[in-house]
Amino acid sequence: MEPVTSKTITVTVNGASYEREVDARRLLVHFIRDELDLTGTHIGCDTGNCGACTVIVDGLAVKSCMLLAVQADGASVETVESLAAGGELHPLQRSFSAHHALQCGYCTPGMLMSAKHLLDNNSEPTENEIRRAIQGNICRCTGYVNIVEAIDAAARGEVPA
Amino acid sequence: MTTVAPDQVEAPQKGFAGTSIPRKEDKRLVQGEGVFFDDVKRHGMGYVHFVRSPYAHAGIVSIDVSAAEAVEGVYGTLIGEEVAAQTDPFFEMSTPPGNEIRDYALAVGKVRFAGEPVAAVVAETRELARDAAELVEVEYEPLEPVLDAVAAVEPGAPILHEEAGSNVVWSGTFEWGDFDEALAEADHVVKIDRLYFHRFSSTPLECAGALVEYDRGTAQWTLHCNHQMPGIGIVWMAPALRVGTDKLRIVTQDIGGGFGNKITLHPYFVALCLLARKLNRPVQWTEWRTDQHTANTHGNERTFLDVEVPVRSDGTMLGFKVKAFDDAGAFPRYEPLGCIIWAQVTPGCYRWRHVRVDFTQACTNKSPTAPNRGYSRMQQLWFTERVIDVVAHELGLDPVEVRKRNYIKAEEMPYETPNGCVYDSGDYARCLDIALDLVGYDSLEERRKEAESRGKLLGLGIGSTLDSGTNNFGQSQLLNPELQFSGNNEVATVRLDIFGEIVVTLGTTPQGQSHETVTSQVVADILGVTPDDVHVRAGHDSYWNSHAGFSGTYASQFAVTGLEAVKGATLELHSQIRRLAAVILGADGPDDIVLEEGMAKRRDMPEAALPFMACGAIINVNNAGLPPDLDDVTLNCRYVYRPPFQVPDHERKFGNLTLTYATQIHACVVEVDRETGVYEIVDYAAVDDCGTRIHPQIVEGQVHGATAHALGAATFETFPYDEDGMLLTSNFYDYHVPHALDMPPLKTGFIESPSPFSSLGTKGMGEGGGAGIHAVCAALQDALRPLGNPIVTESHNPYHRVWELIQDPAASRAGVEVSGT
Amino acid sequence: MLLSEVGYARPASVDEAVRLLAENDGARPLAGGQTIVNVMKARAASPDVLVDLADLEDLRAIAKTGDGALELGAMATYSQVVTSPDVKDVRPMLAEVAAQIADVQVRNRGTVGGNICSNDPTNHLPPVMVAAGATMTIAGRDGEREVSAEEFFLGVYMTAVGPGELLTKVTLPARDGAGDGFAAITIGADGTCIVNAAATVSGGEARVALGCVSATPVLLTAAAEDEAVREAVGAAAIEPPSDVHGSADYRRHLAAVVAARAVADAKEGS
Amino acid sequence: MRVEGTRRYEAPRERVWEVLNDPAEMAGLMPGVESFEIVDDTHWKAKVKVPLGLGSMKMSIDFEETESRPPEHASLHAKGKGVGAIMSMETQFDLSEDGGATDMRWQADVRILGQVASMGQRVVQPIVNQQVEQVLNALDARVAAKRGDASAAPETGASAAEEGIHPGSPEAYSDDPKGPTHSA
Repeated sequence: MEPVTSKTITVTVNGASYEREVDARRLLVHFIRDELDLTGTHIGCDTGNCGACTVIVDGLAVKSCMLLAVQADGASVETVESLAAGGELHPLQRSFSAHHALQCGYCTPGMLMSAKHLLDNNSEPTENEIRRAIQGNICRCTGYVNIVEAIDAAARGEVPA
Repeated sequence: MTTVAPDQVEAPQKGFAGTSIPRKEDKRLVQGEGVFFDDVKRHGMGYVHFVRSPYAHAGIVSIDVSAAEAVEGVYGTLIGEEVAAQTDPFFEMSTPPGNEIRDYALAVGKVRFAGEPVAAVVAETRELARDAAELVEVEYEPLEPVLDAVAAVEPGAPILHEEAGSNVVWSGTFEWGDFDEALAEADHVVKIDRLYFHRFSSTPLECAGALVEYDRGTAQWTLHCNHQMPGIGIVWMAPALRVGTDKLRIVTQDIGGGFGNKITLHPYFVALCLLARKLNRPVQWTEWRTDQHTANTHGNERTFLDVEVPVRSDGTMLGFKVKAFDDAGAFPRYEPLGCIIWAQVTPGCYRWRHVRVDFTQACTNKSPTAPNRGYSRMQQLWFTERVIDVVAHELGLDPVEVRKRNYIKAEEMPYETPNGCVYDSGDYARCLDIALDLVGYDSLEERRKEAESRGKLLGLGIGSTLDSGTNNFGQSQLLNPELQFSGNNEVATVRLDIFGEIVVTLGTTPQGQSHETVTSQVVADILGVTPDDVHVRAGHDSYWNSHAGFSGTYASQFAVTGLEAVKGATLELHSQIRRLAAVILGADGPDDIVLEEGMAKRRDMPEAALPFMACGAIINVNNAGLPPDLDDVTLNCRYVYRPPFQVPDHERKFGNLTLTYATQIHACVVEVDRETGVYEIVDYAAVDDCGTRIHPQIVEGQVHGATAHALGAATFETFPYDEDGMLLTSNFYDYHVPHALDMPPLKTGFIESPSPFSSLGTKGMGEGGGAGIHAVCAALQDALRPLGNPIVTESHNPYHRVWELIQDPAASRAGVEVSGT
Repeated sequence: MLLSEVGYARPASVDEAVRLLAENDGARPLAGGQTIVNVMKARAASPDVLVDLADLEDLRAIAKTGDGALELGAMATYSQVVTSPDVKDVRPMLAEVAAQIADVQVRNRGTVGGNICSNDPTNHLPPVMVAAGATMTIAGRDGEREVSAEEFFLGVYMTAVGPGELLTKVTLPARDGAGDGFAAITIGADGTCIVNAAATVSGGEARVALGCVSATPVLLTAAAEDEAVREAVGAAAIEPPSDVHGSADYRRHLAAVVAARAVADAKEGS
Repeated sequence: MRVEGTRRYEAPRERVWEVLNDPAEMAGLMPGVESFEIVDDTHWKAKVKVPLGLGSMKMSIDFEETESRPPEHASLHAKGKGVGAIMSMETQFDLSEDGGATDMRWQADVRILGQVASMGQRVVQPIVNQQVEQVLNALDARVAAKRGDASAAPETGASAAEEGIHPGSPEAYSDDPKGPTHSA
């Protein structure tokens, strides 16, 4: 097996399997946005700090700008588009809206995926645990106040229908 | 987070306005279904990568794009020579020498800041465009850079713009009241030799960019972009491109934050227009974070020298004198407007009558500046707050008492400032009391002792700010009497469509300010429907014919300009529906018709009702036989709101520069580790008064965000350059913005002092005036008092700066002097 | 963003990985990628070939050995370290430090091996490994060799791992009653370190490794007392870099402070 | 940024000078030289692939010998271009005899411009120190090799001239990576 500069990968995204030929240098986030046209996943920096591109890969929240698409070969990826699959908004999505946890909405998809990763692993997070869970997601609009409240309310099941 | 409502709040007006209804924008945004510029694709589009200067200042000897163009998959390139041949320089607003500056879409002849675009390459993929950009050979002749505004105007300084012959963009003096008389009256004069407000920006999470299409048949460009001020954007771009404004169609939907940083994108966008036309294909440019930090826009950096403050022994301050040097960066792209916009808040929140300001703005070899949340007023407000705290500190007065003594009082509203601005309403002292209650001011001394016992120094600081909204662009004439700008305007169109849909289009370009939601509240209340019945188009499209010269979202004005336009258009529709219904229902006249539950009903017999659907159908598709006096009824109503402004007095530099003044008073409690200078904000309160609140939750969200920006700027966010003019914080590692763990517990309060100058009682808000910066500076100065009384003279105070104040308090005190004691 | 063209291979065994690294000029291992992918985005430095270690499951193991030492596979992620019972048992401080690195997403991908092999001066783990007296196991074509942490770190982004070699394992000795401590001054809560220090205290003696003040961790030993530690830092005559987050003087001052705090932390932990 | 230091070579001054004054030899001292071309007596060009731990940085460098006083002094100007980086270096050295040995006093003013300068502020200086250190070590090796004392040459038996020294290879370093180098 010798190094290649492009290869065919198979990735499951939001339950659907995709087979594509990709350059080894292509970042997962560009594969998701430009090749699968799932534009809910955003890009806010070029150094892996902002978390706008956060997706869940094989159950773990990761920054899709810090992975090559070829590294996701054989993996299962969840993006923000998976949250309301079936038309029903996810409790976190309803809670973000109810608590005004988003203004421009650009960081929101990544923020939601980090929050989902938290609640998938910790059903009763403390405020500090919530803040630590979104430490890797920058929001320039809200000061995080309402985001923390929204995640807390969602964790406690106190979300309007 | 705690929120206190004051004892007696004016009762919110009935209906949907005043209630926090669910946001219309959220459903798409929480599902990742918003449409941001980078989400838009076109068949055959090429990706643009800019070749940028590694030098802060250098001549361009040659540019060779042949190797780049030879790469397979590369569609073409653009260089400065082509730009200079095909476009005219962007118009400059200043007087000589500033207006001699020639600013183009790409560097022509020389580069003036590191990161300045010198060429552009278009290719099949993003990666390939960058590969090819690396093959563009540019030969430079390095020149000495000048990196400080004060140094830039000294004789012998390197000149950025030879055609101007000077680095001065604009300079002038402002004299209001009688400062010499004030000096004579004073018991003390406090002198501060230097205060410095640093360079930073609110760095919206979505960077700039656009997809630009050129239609050869109509010679028309369409820009799918995130420009936040399209009205003025087009005014900059069209003449440069030598076309009429109608040839530029600007389309935005969702914008990932702006904060002013997306107002001066015209140089990049003109380059994209030229490429789309040259290559006859859609071109797409996405700015990356490093590009944005190095070469988009920064907030204005300002140095205040030779400050003098005449004070009476009772702590009454009579005014101030200062020499201000503002750093515009390499090109004055929105400047020199910052040279006058500060004057909207000349005396801050204070009753200072005697002011002398010598203001100079200069170019330096750094990124150009542009409006940044709190634009130019924030710098002035920081200055006034520093003055208050330094004077109180030096004269041994209580900062709270001094503020209350010098604040403009509620009963004095509306209050005319020394330069003719009219503060519409407000109660600063009451806001301060609420803020102090929230942070437990009464127990402050006990908490100091308790902190001391843990080796920590505790301090309290206050930040009093104004958020002046709805510009009178006539203020530009105080910089250059020749400029033909004055007043302001905004547009809304409200239509009742075939099936009874109420459709609203706005001229604004929201970036998170919830215009769809707030608009629907106002329309619903007037037409007697629910916000769900009101369809507000997302974003901006100049094809909607729903914009005017000053359209956009900037400078805290939607709650006035935007909503007044919405209200005006909706009232007109209201009247047309009633006129139509009166005829159809055989009523005596429009006054006999009421609108409720989506129907026009006869006042005297409510069962005689015409559903909006019928109204829409009749006018649009079933209009035979309508009486001639309904000829002007279209149910499609466009209204342009113009604030009641006069052109200011050029001679006295006097007049009303803004319509409304929201207030934010913040209180901050810090604990400083004396061993390291590391400090923590342990308690924080922000009290807001933006008049009547249409959507309290949204207002509060703006307060949170403005506070976070200010705290970030006060502690970690700065754009410093090394001696070669290289930016040292070009990404989010070194430019640390607040993360979730960095934000202190935030308490908020509010009062509502309705504006007498807006029909809804609203005031523009959201910028916050940088209150957090002022409060942190004051809190640090208060905390460090026991360690030799250091004076905080800079707006940016990272740990190492605080440690330096602790190490050498005398150095910070050297520039402060009190006479007459 | 937008990386240069690069070769990619995903070997199934350490031997194959070592072969690929040896046979391809400019080949670099790709572990979690949380550093190298960023460097490639900037295109400042570009490897020609990435050897993705993702399939080398053995390298993900965290285990306690018979003699009570802690073995960390080079591919063990920070998140694994944070939650590992063996880490909590043998070197609990390591879990606490790992939990402070960057953020959840980075901890889910970033690896122990990547952290110490990149040896960015602001990284958390190099000082920890030096203070704890860890041993690095390096695989090459001629088998494995072991290098002590003290000799492992050679410069910024440079370690004893040579061409055609691969770090496979990090071994921390049993504590034997020693206490571990860590202290840092960071840019924002849990942000990038301005100065950090790790300490291991045993029998009243402290081994302190300072981070961020030199190209490699600076090791010093002193009596585990506040004054003695501060004096030892002074005696080390470090020449820290100056940058936007702190002058050399500030870092020099902080070095003594965090060293003393790390030792105090270690004494609590012992 | 200014880096300077002194170094002692167990060889007569002429031999050290020979190495330092021969462009090809000089080129051999630099890490990762891929191609080298002598333009004239005082000008030469090199394409280098500076090995950094995480990958290598490609640069094309133009050299100009600005002063040469055999056998004790020479100064050199170098200007390099790489992706996102411009390097400019003024360097000079003075050789003095001390018995059979030679003391070299050297200094270099290095300026890095471009994105790399913006991003790598805290690491650029140590990296420059490391590169200088490699050059000095390689010089050691060459001087020793000329003495025909193979044992003092790098274990690989290869001089930096042929391959460049891999940053990861221990022989590229003294135990203290900063060696005699200190910065002002």
